[in-house]
Amino acid sequence: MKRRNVNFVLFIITMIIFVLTACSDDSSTEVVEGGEENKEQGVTETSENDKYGGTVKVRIAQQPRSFGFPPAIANNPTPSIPVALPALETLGRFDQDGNVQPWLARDWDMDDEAETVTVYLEEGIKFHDGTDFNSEAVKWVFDQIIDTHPSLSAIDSVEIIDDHTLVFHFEEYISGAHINMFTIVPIGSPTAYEELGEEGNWNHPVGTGPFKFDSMENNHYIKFVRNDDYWIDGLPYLDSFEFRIIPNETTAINTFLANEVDIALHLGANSIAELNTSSDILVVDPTTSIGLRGIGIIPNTSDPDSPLADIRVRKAISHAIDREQLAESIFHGYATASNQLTLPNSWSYNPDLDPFEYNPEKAKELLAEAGYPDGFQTTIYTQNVRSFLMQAVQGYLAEVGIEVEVDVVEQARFMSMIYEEGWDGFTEFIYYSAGDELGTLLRPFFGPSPVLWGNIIGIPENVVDLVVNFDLEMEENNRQRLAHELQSAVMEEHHLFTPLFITQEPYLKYNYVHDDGYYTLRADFFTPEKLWIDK
Amino acid sequence: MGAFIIKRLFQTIAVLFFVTLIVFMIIQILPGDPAQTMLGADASQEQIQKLREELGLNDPFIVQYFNWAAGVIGGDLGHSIFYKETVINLMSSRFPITLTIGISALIVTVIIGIPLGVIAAVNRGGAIDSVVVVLSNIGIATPNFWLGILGVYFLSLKLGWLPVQGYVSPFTDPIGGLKTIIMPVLVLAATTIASVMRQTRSAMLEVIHQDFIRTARSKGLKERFVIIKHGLRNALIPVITLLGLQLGNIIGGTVLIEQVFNIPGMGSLLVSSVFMKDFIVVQACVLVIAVLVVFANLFVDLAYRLIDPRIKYN
Amino acid sequence: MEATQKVEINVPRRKSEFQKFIKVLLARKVVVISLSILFLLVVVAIFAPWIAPYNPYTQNIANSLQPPSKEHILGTDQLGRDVLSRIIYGSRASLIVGFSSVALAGVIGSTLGLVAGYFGGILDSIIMRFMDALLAIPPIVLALSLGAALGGGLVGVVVALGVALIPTYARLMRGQVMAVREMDYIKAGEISGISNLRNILVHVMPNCISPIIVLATLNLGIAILAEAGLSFLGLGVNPPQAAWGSMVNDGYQYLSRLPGLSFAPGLCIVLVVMAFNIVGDALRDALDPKLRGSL
Amino acid sequence: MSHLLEVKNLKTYFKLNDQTVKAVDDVSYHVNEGEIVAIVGESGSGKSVTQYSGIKLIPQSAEIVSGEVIFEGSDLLKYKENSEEMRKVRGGKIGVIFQEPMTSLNPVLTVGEQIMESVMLHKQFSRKRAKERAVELLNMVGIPDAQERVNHFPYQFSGGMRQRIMIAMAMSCDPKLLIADEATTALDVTTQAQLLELLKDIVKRTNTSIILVTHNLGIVARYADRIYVMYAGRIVESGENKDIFIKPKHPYTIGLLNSVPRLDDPKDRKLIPIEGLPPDLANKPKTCSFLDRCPFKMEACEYSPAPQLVEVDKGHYVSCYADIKGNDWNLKFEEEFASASEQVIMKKEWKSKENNGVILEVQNLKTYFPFTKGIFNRKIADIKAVDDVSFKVYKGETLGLVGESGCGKTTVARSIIRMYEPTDGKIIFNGTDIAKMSKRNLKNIRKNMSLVFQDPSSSLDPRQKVFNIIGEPLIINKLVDSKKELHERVEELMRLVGLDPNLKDRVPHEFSGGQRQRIGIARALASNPSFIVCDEAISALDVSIQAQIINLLEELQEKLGLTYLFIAHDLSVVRHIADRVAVMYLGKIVEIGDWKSLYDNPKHPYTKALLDAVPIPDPLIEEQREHKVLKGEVPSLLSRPKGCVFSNRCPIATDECREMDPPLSVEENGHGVACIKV
Repeated sequence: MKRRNVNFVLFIITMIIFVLTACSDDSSTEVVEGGEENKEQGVTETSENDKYGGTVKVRIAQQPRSFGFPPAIANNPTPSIPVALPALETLGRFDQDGNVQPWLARDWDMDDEAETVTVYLEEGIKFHDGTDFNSEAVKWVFDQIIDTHPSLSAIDSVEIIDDHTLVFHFEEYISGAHINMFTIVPIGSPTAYEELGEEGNWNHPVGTGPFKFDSMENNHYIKFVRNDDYWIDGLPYLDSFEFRIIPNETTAINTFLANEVDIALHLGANSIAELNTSSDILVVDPTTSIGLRGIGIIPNTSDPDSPLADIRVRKAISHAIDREQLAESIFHGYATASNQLTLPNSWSYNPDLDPFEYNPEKAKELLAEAGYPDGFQTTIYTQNVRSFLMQAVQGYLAEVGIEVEVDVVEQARFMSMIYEEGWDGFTEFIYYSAGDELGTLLRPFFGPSPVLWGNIIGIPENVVDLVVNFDLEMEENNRQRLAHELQSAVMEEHHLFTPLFITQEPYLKYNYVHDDGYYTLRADFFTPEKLWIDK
Repeated sequence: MGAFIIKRLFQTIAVLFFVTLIVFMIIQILPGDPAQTMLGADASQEQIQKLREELGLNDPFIVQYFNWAAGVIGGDLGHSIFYKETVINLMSSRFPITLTIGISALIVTVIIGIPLGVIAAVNRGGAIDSVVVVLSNIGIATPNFWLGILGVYFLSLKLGWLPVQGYVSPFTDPIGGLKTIIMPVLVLAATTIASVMRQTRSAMLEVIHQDFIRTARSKGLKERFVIIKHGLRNALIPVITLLGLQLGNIIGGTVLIEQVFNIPGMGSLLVSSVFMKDFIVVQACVLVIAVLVVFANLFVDLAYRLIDPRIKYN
Repeated sequence: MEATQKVEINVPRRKSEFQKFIKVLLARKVVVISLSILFLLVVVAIFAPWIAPYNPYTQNIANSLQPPSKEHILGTDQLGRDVLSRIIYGSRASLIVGFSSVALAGVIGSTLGLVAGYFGGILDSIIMRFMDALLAIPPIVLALSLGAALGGGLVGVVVALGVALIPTYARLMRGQVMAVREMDYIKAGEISGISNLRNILVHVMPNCISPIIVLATLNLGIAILAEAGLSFLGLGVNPPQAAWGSMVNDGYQYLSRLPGLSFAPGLCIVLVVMAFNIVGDALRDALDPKLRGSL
Repeated sequence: MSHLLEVKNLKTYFKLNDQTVKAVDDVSYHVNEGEIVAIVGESGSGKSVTQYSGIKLIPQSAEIVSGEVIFEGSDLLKYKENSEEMRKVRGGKIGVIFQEPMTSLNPVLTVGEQIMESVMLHKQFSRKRAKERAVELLNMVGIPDAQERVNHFPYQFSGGMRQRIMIAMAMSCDPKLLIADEATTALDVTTQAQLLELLKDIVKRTNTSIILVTHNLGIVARYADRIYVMYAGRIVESGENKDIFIKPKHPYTIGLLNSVPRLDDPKDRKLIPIEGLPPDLANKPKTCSFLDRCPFKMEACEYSPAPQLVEVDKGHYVSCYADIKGNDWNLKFEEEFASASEQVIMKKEWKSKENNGVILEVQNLKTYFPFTKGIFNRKIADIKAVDDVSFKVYKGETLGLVGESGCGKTTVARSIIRMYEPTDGKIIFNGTDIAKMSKRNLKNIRKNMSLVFQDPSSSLDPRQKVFNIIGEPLIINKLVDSKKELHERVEELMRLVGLDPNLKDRVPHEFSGGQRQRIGIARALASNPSFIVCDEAISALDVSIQAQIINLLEELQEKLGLTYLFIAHDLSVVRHIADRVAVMYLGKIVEIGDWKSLYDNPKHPYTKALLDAVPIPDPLIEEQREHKVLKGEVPSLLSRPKGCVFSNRCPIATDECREMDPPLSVEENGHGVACIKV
């Protein structure tokens, strides 16, 4: 049991780290295709034949660790997955509601009792190297991964029933654990691996996808060409598909403006807001809520001498920050303010809690009550990408007399602070989950054996218990009750941190680009098989 | 001459030794465990230990250094954890790009900077001189990344003359390559042009007042002849020193310029490796850049000999 | 002994060295302007709290990205802070980074150069080869790797730039010391049996210092430029400290709408660096025209 | 007959910082064909600018205000600076030999190339022919192996050789006029003689005219036909050679002649310096510019405008009011001189100081420097700068050490005061051998010996006040107990050397060259030494100032009982000041003796050659002297000839000389010579 938990937690951490490292600005949410996209589609009717041809170039912010070797991709879904998916496909995909839908797997059965998942594969699919996509290939991929991959090691073994049927045996079976195996494990050709070796395969995907890998240059571009033998007839539409790796945001914007790329991902909200003026450019604003990327600030409450040990002080801080205004000005509306772990429209949101509205007067009162009428000094540790936000927070806290130093630290230092060293004052707090699963959300920080933040500050026992109970609970209503209790314990009873908002990840494309198949959840996904462009 | 080259090579080796030491030390003073940072947070203790072992991080500093240095001498710059490639492989595509841009910038610097400096010196106090002086002052004071940003904004976005970013080798696609390379090279060269212009101007002004220029004039030579044949050749000596020093600046400049124009050269490799904590690559990049500069300086020293026969080595 | 020489030669007091120096220094208008800019810079940096119309850290997010107006002459930034006030405070970062890194490099580099040049021998060889090696790593590259190692922030930037600038001082100082050591007045002291320490302090150092001052002045500009470059790469001073380099970078995204956001601090960099360079050149010419070309 | 060159009322002014410096102020002169004309004057008198004005080789800040320069009938001033016509004259018709052989040739071009470009331009020779011409010219000026050396770069030649190349270049297009601007000043006396003879020879053969610009009166007396004396931008006196030297009329000319020691002076002649400094040319008084320094000024001079040149004799012009007054002014001058001379203490009859006892004895001193080469700076040879030198210095005397540059005289001096570490030998000072003494022990000895340096500007710390400079030895050696004492002592020293103690807070730069040398002397005297090494202590000074310092040194010796080791290259000065003289050549003493027997009866061929080479500022004597010129050049210390070091240049050397290194054999009267032929 313990091991599983740790591994699962580690998976989440992995994701967090990649969010932390992402060169793009803070932000990003849930979603499949944005609403605007759908509207625009209705306007022009295009015949199927007009969709063929052309090349689409997509700006991404950083070179993925690997986009060819399935275990490496699964280990580092962000930013590997979106780059790998044009060539390597997964067994399933998320739909608009965040549910997993069949893809390479045409169907599956889940047996809670037996703790198994039986998977039925699509037939007649071939890898780019001409070998067959079958149970053996899938088993091979999973065998590579389950021993090393933290979250998938919940899978005990993979059993081949026939050429296109497999049974996954789970060691421990918790709610949502199967999602990963369907969505973040890309299936590559074992033959190609044998030929190329791990290093050769590393950045050379050989899969079943609509595009075949063509060429790449580290930190420059990754190019795919049309897979003429794609298993869905008539797809893809494009001749080729290219990623351009442009870390610098301003360069990226310029590149996009000069139409040297057609889609620009991973841009900061302010850049997007700035560019949201041209009629040629579409801002795709994902709005469906099926996952969370939350940002807050978390104090170190473990030192009893620190003012932050006083819950009144912590609440005062939450009252001192105008999160609505922040969301509007810093994120230009591409983030939604929230006073709890989830958004107000979520089932897990507890409507009975103090909204912690922006109220500096009240903040000052609380501070005075706690014995700090003149405020105090403290520090917020942040990383470069979020320094701007933390400066804004700093400004708000200054108004109620709390003098904050914003210390921008290197990622390595930041990691070591939240892992082991601890910190005085605040750090930025990033939380992340698929869906509104408070269990998966809070486990790494406030669960029974937390590895980040919580292991330094010490988490109240009732919070830990609630996290565990929530995780094991399968029944809907109970889950909502537990979620509300959890929100209440974390936010009202202990006020462990100050939530700011849940962010979205808008991106830019020109209006001649259609059906791009980009969506983000716990990771970004890019499924461009139906992508087409106006001539 | 032969003895000089050998002596100079020995000196170069001493310098290179210190270069490796410095480069190695930069990595050593990094806080935290490089293995942990490289592998990221998902790494297990075993993985970290394995990497530590692989990187020799458990050995004493001296042993680590000599192992690393021995590898470097044997042409093994290490293995990038992030890219899963040997560093040599990683660089093989980037080094030529940076070199192409750097050398082009150097050539542009020489072609533009020296003649303008000479013209300014000859017309001291005149209109051209004033323009050159003002331009060189501005050129030296302007951050090159800022100049690049302005260039992109006006030349690419507003006027659409040149591409915004990227790199196409001019050797495979002359026209496209030239288009991508022209702005980075000019921006990169701007500062060095300014310095070279200034240096040439002041060196020329100095040389013009030398006795031998008076001698040349006393022979009734044409003024142009006096300036070019007698003046410039002597003025070039300090200019070459400066060019040698500027080489380091040009290579340093590529770090910023490659960011601005998103060119996949050594500079962007270095920057991305710094941010990805791919220390092996950082180490290798700094080393290669330093070695390049060291050898460039060696070359400059040898070039002196061609221009100035007085330089008696030893 | 009695004084018997009957002629006591009275020299008309010539212009003192200092007066002459000032006269040469201020001969050109552009130098006077540059000095005024620098003077203004220092005044502004010191008296920033009294000069700045607003607190540079006071944000008014609702009022962000305002175009220039009467209230905010240069407009406001993303957090609604007054850009002019931030530029005024930004002069502090530039000056602190500039002066501290140059001071660090100057002290360490000059000392090393002094030791190498004065004592010579194997110590000299080792120090200078080490300096050559350091010099072989372009400052921005060294600062980048060191900065990454030390973490960003003011201290990291200062140390990184300081280290990167050391060799230029060491080289210059060594050359100066070696030249000065050959001067007869040093030998005169040595004949009298002067101690090394006294010789260094009384004779060698004072006669080597002026090119160092010139180099320091020129390096102030270089340091400010490098700080801007590091800011551009994301390794600059910590926010919310205002620094021109990071302001340029932050403001760039709004170039078309609010060019001042990025133009104004950029212009400040150019102006100040130019002023430092011009003053440095003028200092060099006034202190010792022979140095032209060697610096 | 029309003159080859006639300059009329030339005025060339410099504009410097809103000031107008009247460098050439209304100068007229002429040169005839085949004539050697000398322009004499001290530095800053405008003599060079005058020459360069005509061919417009003046700096940009200079402006020719008015005048005519008529050369072969046309006014050169009408030509534009870089016009075709002007360029034809330059190099083609007027050749110039500049002062500094080290900097006047382009270092990065071969000497052949530099000669050829001139020939190709003016004579339209092909490259091949030009090269032949270059070789021919190099042969003519006495460059050995010209065929090969035509491809060498200037740095591969010695100073003397470079000056020969300059001559070849100037002569390359057969000019009508040669301007030699201090062409031999930077050279050693024997080389100087070689070159001047060469020039004279050329004039004779080609009928070229020469303008000899110099400050050296001896050269003028020996070579010039006519002389123009310049002072402060004007010509103050002109005339035939003999008129100027035998019947000088202008007080400045007279002053110059009186301030310079001559090889044929009586030993007791007191040098009479010209006091004061030349006027600032930017603020030149309207009156006679020599007024402030003139010992013969009359009341009328104070308010009269500057005097014009007036012909006082046939072809002898002087600008002085004393002249206009008529009377027997020449006689009057002589009287004035006599009374002026009485004011200074007459030097006593010379007497040998050998009985005073030895203060310093140098035995077999060797100072070698390693010559390194190759990768590891391997020492491959010794540079024997001083090779087995022995001599004694007696208390209270002045031992002169003479020789040409590179002969090792300075190394001897510096080895004695242990600035250089002697390789071998003994240096016995007051009975103690200090050659190997530790630095610590040396400190006590050093109080008793000090050094006066050659260059007064580099030997004084520019950042220190005079007080600190003079006081430093006192502080280091703890010779004073209090601040007050220190001040008193420094002031005393300043008075002693003739400086106003009120100036003690000034820095060296605020003093003139002569005054700076006084500061240097005061510093040398501070620790109250008995023995002072004067290392070329007067060579960097203008002649009129030299006399002041020589007089000061003599007075101090008298007063303080000092012993001097006086190192100099000027044989006349050494003869004037020294009791005994040692002559060095290539690291060895070739001859030593008391001044009288050495100068009157030189034995070593080198000493003889040296003395022959020194010109005497008296045309009558010069006329009678035989001008024997020493051949060849001083070899490098690394390629020292076998046997006698002088054997390869010696006119009387035989094979024997080339095998055996002659010892210094000393006769009873102390006159020693290292030559087997005498």
